[in-house]
Amino acid sequence: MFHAFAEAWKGLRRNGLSSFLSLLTTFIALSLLGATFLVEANLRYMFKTVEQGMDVQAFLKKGISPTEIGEILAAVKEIPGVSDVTYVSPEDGLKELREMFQDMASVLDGLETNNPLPPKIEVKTTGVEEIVSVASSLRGIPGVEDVIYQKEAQKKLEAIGRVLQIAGLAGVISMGVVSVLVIGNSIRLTIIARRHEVAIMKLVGATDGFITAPFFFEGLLLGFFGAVAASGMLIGVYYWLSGWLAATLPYLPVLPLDGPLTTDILTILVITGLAVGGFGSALSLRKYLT
Amino acid sequence: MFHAFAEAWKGLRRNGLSSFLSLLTTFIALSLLGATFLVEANLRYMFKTVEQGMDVQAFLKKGISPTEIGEILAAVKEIPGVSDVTYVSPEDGLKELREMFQDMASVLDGLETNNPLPPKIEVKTTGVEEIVSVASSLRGIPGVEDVIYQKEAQKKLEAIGRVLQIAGLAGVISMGVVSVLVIGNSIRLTIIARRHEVAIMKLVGATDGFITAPFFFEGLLLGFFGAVAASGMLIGVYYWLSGWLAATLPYLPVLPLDGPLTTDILTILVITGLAVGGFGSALSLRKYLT
Amino acid sequence: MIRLKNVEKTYNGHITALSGINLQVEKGEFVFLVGPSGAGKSTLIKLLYREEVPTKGEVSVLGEDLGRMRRSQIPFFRRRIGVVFQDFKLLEDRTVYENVAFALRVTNCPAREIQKRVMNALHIVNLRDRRDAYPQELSGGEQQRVAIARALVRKPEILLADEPTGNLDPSTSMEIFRLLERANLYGTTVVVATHARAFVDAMKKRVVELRDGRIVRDVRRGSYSE
Amino acid sequence: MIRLKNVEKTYNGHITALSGINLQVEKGEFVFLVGPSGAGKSTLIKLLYREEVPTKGEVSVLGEDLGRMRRSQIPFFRRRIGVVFQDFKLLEDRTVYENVAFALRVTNCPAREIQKRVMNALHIVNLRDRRDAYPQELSGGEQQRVAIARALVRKPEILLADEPTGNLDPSTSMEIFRLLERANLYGTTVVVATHARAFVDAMKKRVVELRDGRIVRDVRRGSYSE
Ligand SMILES: Nc1ncnc2c1ncn2[C@@H]1O[C@H](COP(=O)(O)OP(=O)(O)OP(=O)(O)O)[C@@H](O)[C@H]1O
Ligand SMILES: Nc1ncnc2c1ncn2[C@@H]1O[C@H](COP(=O)(O)OP(=O)(O)OP(=O)(O)O)[C@@H](O)[C@H]1O
Ligand SMILES: [Mg+2]
Ligand SMILES: [Mg+2]
Repeated sequence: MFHAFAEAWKGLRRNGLSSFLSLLTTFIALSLLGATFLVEANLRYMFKTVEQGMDVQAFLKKGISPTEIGEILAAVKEIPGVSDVTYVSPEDGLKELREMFQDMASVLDGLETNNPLPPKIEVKTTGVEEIVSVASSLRGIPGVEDVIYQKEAQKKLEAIGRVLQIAGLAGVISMGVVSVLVIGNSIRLTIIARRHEVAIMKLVGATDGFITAPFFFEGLLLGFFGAVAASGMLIGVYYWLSGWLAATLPYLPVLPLDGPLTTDILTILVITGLAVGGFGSALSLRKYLT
Repeated sequence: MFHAFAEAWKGLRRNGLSSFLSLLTTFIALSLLGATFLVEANLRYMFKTVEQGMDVQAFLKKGISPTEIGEILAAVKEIPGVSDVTYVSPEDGLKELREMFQDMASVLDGLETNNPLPPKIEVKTTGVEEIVSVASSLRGIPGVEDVIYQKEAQKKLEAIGRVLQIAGLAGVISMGVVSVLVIGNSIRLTIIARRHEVAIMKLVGATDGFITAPFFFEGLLLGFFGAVAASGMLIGVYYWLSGWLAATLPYLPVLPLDGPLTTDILTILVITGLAVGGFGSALSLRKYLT
Repeated sequence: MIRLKNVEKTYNGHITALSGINLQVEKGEFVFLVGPSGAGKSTLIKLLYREEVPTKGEVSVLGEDLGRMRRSQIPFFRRRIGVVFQDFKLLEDRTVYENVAFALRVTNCPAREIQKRVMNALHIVNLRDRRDAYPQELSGGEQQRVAIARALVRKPEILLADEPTGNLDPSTSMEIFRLLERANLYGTTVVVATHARAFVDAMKKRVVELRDGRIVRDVRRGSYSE
Repeated sequence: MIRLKNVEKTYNGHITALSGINLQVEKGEFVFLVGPSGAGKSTLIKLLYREEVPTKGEVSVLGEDLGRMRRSQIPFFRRRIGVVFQDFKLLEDRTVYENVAFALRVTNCPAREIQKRVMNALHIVNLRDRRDAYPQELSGGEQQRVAIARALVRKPEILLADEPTGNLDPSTSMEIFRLLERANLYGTTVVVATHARAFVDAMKKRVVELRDGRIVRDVRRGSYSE
């Protein structure tokens, strides 16, 4: 066991340049896998954020009394799928409009004295799927005049959400396959270059395990170092990029670089690296063992 | 020459599996390069579209006469940096608003009879950089009351534009480097596996050129087929994806898959493939030739 | 110890390397395998350590029926046999010392023991000084002696040597043959394929002559040719 | 034709393979290079076709000063020389035919001519039947004969042979030496490093003996040892 490990280390050192280039290949392949994972995680996160921002608006009778409003709010909170309710007075509504269209503020000038906006409540749902049922429940509440929500947007978001999930998974998986192929091929070629050595070892009475072990450990080391380097690089770049994005596009929701995210990347890359490196070399060898 | 080409072909066939895996590696590396290029081209296109959609609005005196409007339009067309001018009457303005906020249509109900909107002209500029100068020119035209444009958005777009250009180029270049490294490494390993053959050829009196040529052609063939396969795959996927996007997110500007784009991809990938394949193998060989 | 019954070996279905071979070698025997180039000497030796399996017939060595041997048992079987390969088969990326040590490392020989035995084997073939050289840095004869040292270091029950002196001068060859003879005296069964007429004639051992894949002569205390 | 002046060759700065070598071989000579394993025979031959360059001194072959030869000239120089390598150096991934043909392909020999000459060379070494085999599918002696055919096929001005019969039986060896002698009669200068005492003694050619990297004997019509 220790012997095999020492042999693996010697093997890597003996073939310095080759090992370095294989490491680089592993690094590149795993970086791509990690980057795809990060993009996928961010898209999912963005979608989640957008989804949570989605809400249903219910316009109330004009001149409704504060007590009635209180009752309505209480009733709305009971509806399943509702995560939050806010009351927006006509004055607040006008302010909101003004903020949304600050550059066209003059358009709204005439409305100040003669506010045409009805009082309304904004209802946040727990997810896109709940919007339709919440809206219909809202319609049943007395004092609610009209209920609006972005039907089209809702459907699209649902569709995009589904597609994102599938595409993201497909992306990560296919990048995983790419890593496996690229790393595996580089290992395979390394072993081809040593096929004579392997044949000789067998003739001298080495067991398959004895021959495989150093290659296996070599692959493990390669995979491990490649994964750690790739993780380090990605985390560094992500740290810098997310800082830059936060400054430039403050409204863009970016997954924060916290413990779990770091752990995820490290886990994915190290496991892929070890698995491909170790089993890649073990499997590639089988051809020359039988 | 012909002999070298025939040898190259034989070499590829002789090492069937190895050649196939090298081809796969080349394919993967070039696909990544191509995909990065497509994403970069689309981001640039999106940005261009957004940029072109950006405009300056000038509100005119209320109750302005059609002749005056005609004069103003003529004057505006003279301003350098202006690509298009449209007149929007108060009624058109209200319609526009209604369309933009169809879900909140009730908000605008009160405005029908008492339209508070001033007449305005919408001016498109040839690019973001022109907005500020066009706006100040507009202010000097008699009959123009107020000029508005998205100052913040303009600055951000300019920044994003610059960043996109740099990041996109950096992305394409680094993917190019990745391709070169991954393909180059796989070629190098293939040559290592044949280092004894190369040494023998030299001893028998083969010139460097005679030894290199088949490897060079082998690399070229590999690069070429890899590039064509990658282009084919990318164009297929792009065709499908852009169709899907057009259906799902009609407002997202997607670069159409036309002749120039196809040519661009093919050119980039084939040139990279040939260059890396051909020179990669020639350069890798040098070590074993001297 | 070694028994071949009606053995036939064809390569690629049409090249007959051996046919109708019946041969029995007892423990402690010393056998010369002679015959012209391409007669099948190496093929016969390859059958004995199971690098090749016969197309027909039975080969049993050290009490094991090689045709029935499980794949996982092969390495353990080979450890009981020392082989000097015709083309040496040294590990290119290891030193002389490591090449010889490798034969012991595959068994579970303790490190101290390995050192002692390897140095001893290198001493016997007169290569102690070159122990840190790589095979490519050795002369043809030196490489051949490394191969011999590797076969001897394990003190095998059977020693197979395929043309062990093809690259050695007469006096070094003489030493090697003496070495084989001494190993034989200590009980090792020895089978040597060789073209070294002078030594075969001088040593008066059992001679088995192959020709076109058949045994054409098998005499005790024989000479290279009739 | 071949002239070495005060040649010294050390490997890795400390292993002296040759020292103080002065040797002159005229056109049409036949020279045996003998000496114990590790004496420096192969190293001397390697200097002659510029696989190695001397550490000190001058080597000139076919009128060319090998120390001053431009890299780009080496292949053209080598084409004028046929070499039988001690370790054969056959191309593993080509058939016997292709291995021999390769020596002609590197020159601009027309295809028809190649076919004729290769088949003729294979006939001489008795390997026409095995022309489509790969080197690994050949016996040791057969591989050696392919190497000999490859060296002969170019009808070289100088033929260098490093232990060309180490894997051949006496009668095949005899044929090979006859072949070398015949080539020599047609004007080829021949240098053969060998341990084959019986043939050296029988052929009565010039013998150069090396020992520890020095020339210790150089006699016309000599024998393997004094
Ligand atoms: N792997 C193989 N594939 C095909 N043919 C083979 C293979 N190995 C050996 N042969 C053929 O089998 C025959 C016997 O070969 P073998 O190596 O046993 O001869 P040998 O007696 O050892 O000859 P030498 O003295 O030249 O080493 C030869 O004709 C050879 O070409
Ligand atoms: N590449 C090398 N690196 C280091 N030492 C070498 C190298 N090649 C040869 N030597 C050493 O130089 C000495 C002479 O070697 P050479 O191959 O010339 O011997 P030789 O006379 O051909 O012997 P043999 O009859 O065994 O083939 C030997 O001691 C050998 O170990
Ligand atoms: Mg043999
Ligand atoms: Mg030698």
